[in-house]
Amino acid sequence: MAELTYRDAVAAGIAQEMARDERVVFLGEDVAAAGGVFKATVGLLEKFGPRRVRDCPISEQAIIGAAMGAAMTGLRPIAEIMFSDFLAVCWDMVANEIAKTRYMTNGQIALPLVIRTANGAGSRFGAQHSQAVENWAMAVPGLKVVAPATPADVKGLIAAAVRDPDPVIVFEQKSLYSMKGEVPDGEHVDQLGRAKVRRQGKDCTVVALALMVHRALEAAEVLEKEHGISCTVVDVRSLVPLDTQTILSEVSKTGRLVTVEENPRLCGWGAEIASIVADECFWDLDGPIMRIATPHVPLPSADQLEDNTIPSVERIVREIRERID
Amino acid sequence: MAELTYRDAVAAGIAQEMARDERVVFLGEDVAAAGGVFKATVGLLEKFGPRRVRDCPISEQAIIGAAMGAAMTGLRPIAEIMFSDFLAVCWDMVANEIAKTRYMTNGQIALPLVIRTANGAGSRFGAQHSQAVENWAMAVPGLKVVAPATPADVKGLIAAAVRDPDPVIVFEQKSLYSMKGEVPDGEHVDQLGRAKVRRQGKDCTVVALALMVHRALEAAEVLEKEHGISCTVVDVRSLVPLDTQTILSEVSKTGRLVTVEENPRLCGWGAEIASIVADECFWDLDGPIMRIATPHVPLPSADQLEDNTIPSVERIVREIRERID
Amino acid sequence: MSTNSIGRETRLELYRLQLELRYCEKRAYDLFLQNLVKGTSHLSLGQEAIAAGFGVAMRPDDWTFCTYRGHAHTLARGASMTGVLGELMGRECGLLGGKGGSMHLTDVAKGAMGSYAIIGAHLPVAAGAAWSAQYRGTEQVAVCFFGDGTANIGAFHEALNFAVVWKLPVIFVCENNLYMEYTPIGSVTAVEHPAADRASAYGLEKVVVDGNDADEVYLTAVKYMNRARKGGGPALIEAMTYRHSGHSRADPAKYRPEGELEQWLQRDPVNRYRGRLAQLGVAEATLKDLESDALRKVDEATAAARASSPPSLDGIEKNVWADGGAAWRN
Amino acid sequence: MSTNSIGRETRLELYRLQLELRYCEKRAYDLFLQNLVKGTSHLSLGQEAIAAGFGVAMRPDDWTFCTYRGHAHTLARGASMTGVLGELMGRECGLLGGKGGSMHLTDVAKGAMGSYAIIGAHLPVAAGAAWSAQYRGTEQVAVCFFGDGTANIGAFHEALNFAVVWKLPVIFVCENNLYMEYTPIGSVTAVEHPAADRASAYGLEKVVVDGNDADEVYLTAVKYMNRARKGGGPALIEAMTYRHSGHSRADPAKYRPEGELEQWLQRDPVNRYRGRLAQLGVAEATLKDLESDALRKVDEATAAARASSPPSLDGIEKNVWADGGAAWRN
Ligand SMILES: Cc1ncc(C[n+]2csc(CCOP(=O)(O)OP(=O)(O)O)c2C)c(N)n1
Ligand SMILES: Cc1ncc(C[n+]2csc(CCOP(=O)(O)OP(=O)(O)O)c2C)c(N)n1
Ligand SMILES: [Mg+2]
Ligand SMILES: [Mg+2]
Repeated sequence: MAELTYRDAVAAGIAQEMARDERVVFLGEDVAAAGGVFKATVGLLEKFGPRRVRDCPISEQAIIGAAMGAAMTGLRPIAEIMFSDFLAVCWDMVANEIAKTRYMTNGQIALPLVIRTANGAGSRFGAQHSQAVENWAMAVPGLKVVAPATPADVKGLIAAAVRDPDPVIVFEQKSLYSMKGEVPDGEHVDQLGRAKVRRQGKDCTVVALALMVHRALEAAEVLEKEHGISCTVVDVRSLVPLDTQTILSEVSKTGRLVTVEENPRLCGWGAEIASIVADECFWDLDGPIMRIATPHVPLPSADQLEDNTIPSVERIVREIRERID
Repeated sequence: MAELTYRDAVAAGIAQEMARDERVVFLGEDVAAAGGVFKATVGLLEKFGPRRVRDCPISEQAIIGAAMGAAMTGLRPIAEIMFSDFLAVCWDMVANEIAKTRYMTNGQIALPLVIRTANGAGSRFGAQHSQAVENWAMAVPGLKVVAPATPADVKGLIAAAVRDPDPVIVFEQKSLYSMKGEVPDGEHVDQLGRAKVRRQGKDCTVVALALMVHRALEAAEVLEKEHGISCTVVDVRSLVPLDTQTILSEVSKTGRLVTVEENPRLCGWGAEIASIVADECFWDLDGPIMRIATPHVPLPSADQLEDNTIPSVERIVREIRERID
Repeated sequence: MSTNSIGRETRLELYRLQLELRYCEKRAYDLFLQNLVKGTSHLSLGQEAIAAGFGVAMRPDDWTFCTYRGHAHTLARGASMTGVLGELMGRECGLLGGKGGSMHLTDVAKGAMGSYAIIGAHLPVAAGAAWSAQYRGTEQVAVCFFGDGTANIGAFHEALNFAVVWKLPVIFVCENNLYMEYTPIGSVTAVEHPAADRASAYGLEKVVVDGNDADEVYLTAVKYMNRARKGGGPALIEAMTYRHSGHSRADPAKYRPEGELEQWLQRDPVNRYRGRLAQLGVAEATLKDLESDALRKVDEATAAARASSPPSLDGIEKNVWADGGAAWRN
Repeated sequence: MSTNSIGRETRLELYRLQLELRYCEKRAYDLFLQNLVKGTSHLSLGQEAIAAGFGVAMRPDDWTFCTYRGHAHTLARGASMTGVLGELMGRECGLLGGKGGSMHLTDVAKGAMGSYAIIGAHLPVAAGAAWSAQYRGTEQVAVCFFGDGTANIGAFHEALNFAVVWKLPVIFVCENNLYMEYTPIGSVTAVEHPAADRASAYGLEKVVVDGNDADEVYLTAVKYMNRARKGGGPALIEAMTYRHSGHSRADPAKYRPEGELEQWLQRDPVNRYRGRLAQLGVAEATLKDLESDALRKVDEATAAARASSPPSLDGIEKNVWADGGAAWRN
């Protein structure tokens, strides 16, 4: 096992797949010569050359459209959207074209492509560069959606996404790029649609994603040590397909569900999971379902404001302590 | 009270506000000379002239951007996006600019504008012209969102939206345009953020929106007559602000919640309401929360396929009968 | 443009194809009047010369990308007419099994890579297909058809710039029929030719052709497709034409100035082409045969499509994913 | 362009403004090095002549729309420097109370109608403001600044066409600094001048100016703004310039060819302008005074901003709505 940063694990995942399969190509803005604004694709141009690793104009619709056209004619493109907020400028391509084309053509057109994008807050970039929008993608039938929380996961899930025959959006967490972690040596390919139980507890099941997994784990330590509350922490990892089996079985064991979401409250992924649990696990629940999410506001930019807007370890501890016995 | 179609009520609502306030202007594609592809804006050009009622190029970003720029400098524009699916081509303008600007500027910029759009299925138009995307808008902090189910409501809520100092998206239901209903004479202005209890029952609270309100009401009749199940039907009307008081109090009375949603399942507005009820009303619930939604697929176009994809009266009856005792 | 260089066989093929497109579109309209076409539909009546000119010029492995006004373009690539009419009627035999409808006709096996119903989206997609051809060195060309109104949307601009910078083998073809839906294009566009007057903004040549002349379209197609195949990059062609019917089935097209339709009917591409063939010495009997063959083909397709059953409801939860299903959970 | 027509007062004002912008941007960079500016920031060092030229030419009730690279444009309209630096530092005194940060500077009272951080969006918004001026007959003009890279995004195209068709009083100003983020603009653009070479696609005149010459910018601004005020419609101006530092605070700008920066430093707008004033007979003492005044202003603003406290946490749930709050439910 080697220790890699999350950003290097991104590049490693892409490189692994490009080396394996000549059909894999990579395009985006400032991704080739400059290695990306988050430096997550450094070295790819050098390794694979300008035919396969391509810098684009500021034309997100063209970038995603080109990926779509290439995918339906035999390539396996990986397209970068620099900040996930910018998915909005090409949302028609993503939500109306890519997501629906296989279905509308009754399976004639296959779209094996990956969209990678930097998601989430923590950089004091303000409301237009800090959103967690994984729920936007989850809401659209025809898209697979993952949001890895660790270097190993980001490498393995990017690889799985590239090999998947359907369009997959990989939400990379901006504030995790510098995080270090063990990544398996050699070829590493993960699986879409699998949650991971990161911690086992008795009193409450906390379901989290990406950055919030780390906060939930920290909070669980505090809750255990300081308040005697023992939490299971499930890292959802994959929103579509969703590993409801793991989630339902973990909630059944503890009788309580808490979601920890970075997205603003309304229609977050936690709402969907809450509604599934409130239906299928209802008789196992010992108390209300709680959602801890960013309040339904655009994100402020100043450091103290931003830190107090997305769920913090302290807030998770406080809310669980106040409401779980 | 006069009987109007839903489409005429739209025009009446816009006309009422344009007559009242010179700052109200209206723009969109094929909306002026042609009166709109759904004929919902017939007569406005004749009444208010080409200075206030304007045809636009196929440039949704320009249309919504122009509405935004006009709103921040003193006008009160109403912009039409022909089909709600096309919100995706201007989603950046809607979700990143309009929704966030007041907040980011700490209140310096006000955006009193309305976006009207034809939403939903039933016309056999296929997956790119039939979506119910009210949940896309609900998920974005800074947007108010309504979806009227009747001619009276569409007139009154458009008027309320125009008078509101914040951006409001009005989701008009395509398949209701030809529906007739009583509309109050004279000036009619409704209120955002108020749900309506359309029917009172004892066994179960059905929460629905737009077209689904009518299906839920029909289903409730069948359930009562044929199966002895008595349902409350709440018409949500306004997703943001959300009238949680009415919803929570109605659910408390019956002990059961069923949502009926036209949007595809994942992250629909029903998920949000389910999560609120599963938290705040948990101890009043007598059984699982059920969501009846469009399966998580793009919409097929053939009539039989489309009819069997969005929730039908029969499906609502069947699912409630099978699960509510 | 001298059209002398076109051989007799090609000319007959251009006529045959225009006839099929014409008759099939008329049939689609009849079926709508009989309430057998349930959704919307957008006919290419009057615009057939463009689809035919390109259809004949393209290599079988070239790719067509078109819009909701895509019946003609899809047929021009050799898609099954039964499949097209069946799709319009929402039948099992439809090209898409009833899941796409009139606005989304696709026949990948024939190079008809989809009909796109949201304005502008398919221009970048066509560029992407061209990229893939370039990447693999196949000398395939992507041809992308769109309307005058489409030249005002952002995706047009992005696709054109992108295609030129990457020197992609893609031909963008604007069918300028003078109207967006019901609005005259001149009233919403800053220049006279919404596409051609913008070619220079991408370093491209200005090309305007008579879209009601299949020969002119054909020769233009051959010229720019050959160039693209050889690595010469994209082209933007504006073909002037007119739709004889309304924008979509629901539109009586009352917004047209009096006499405009009549004027254009005199330049009807099918009639004109018949006249030209006659002038060039093609026997009346040959023309009649082509006409009755085309009609028979449409009749047979209609009968087959009508005989097809409605699609099975199982289809609703099929083909969201490559595994054939629609599961979003385990 | 003959710049003789500019009077002495205006010239001194142009110099004063360029100095303030220069010193304030340098200070912003120093504060970043001291870790007092927490978020990102994009400096206009080297591009001051454009903001100053327009700033001086604009009427107080005209509107500026700019980008994340918007410090200079916001200051040029007279926004409080303390408010700007305070916002960069995330302080209570910031123009936006710390909620927007460097990329969203706005001062509506001064006509600075916002800094937009997603490429292209503000072009249509500026057109909309111009529409409102036209509608109300106020003769206000909207000026919209953006970069070379922005000319390749769809919204650029839509806004230009829209503004011309509606003949709106809006001036689109492309600050061509040769790079998008780290990528040379020429490598991703089909034409040499990303904006000006596209003017004809909207029926507009091609206008390229020396963006490092405040006089030339000023005269161009006056000319096209006057025309727009009188109902003559929009203009598209491409101002050639260069940013002295990296794209954003994190960027060492290593992608630049050797010698390029040095070459442009010789055309530094502030130095050049000083030279011109000296040549025109402005006394050295006058220039020195202007310089020390500007520096003092920056020092005072820095001190005031540093003294300001962090914003109150209450602000998080304020000003989503016009009622001051953030409630999405009752
Ligand atoms: C983004 C978007 N906006 C609006 C529409 C509605 N619409 C469908 S066809 C059409 C007119 C298109 O005009 P043109 O490009 O000239 O093509 P034509 O129909 O004349 O072939 C419009 C506005 C759409 N489908 N997509
Ligand atoms: C839609 C969108 N895509 C990408 C970005 C990221 N981005 C920020 S600045 C920039 C370069 C802009 O270049 P240019 O327009 O030349 O302006 P400059 O920064 O040189 O002033 C990019 C790509 C963005 N903010 N928005
Ligand atoms: Mg047209
Ligand atoms: Mg630049």
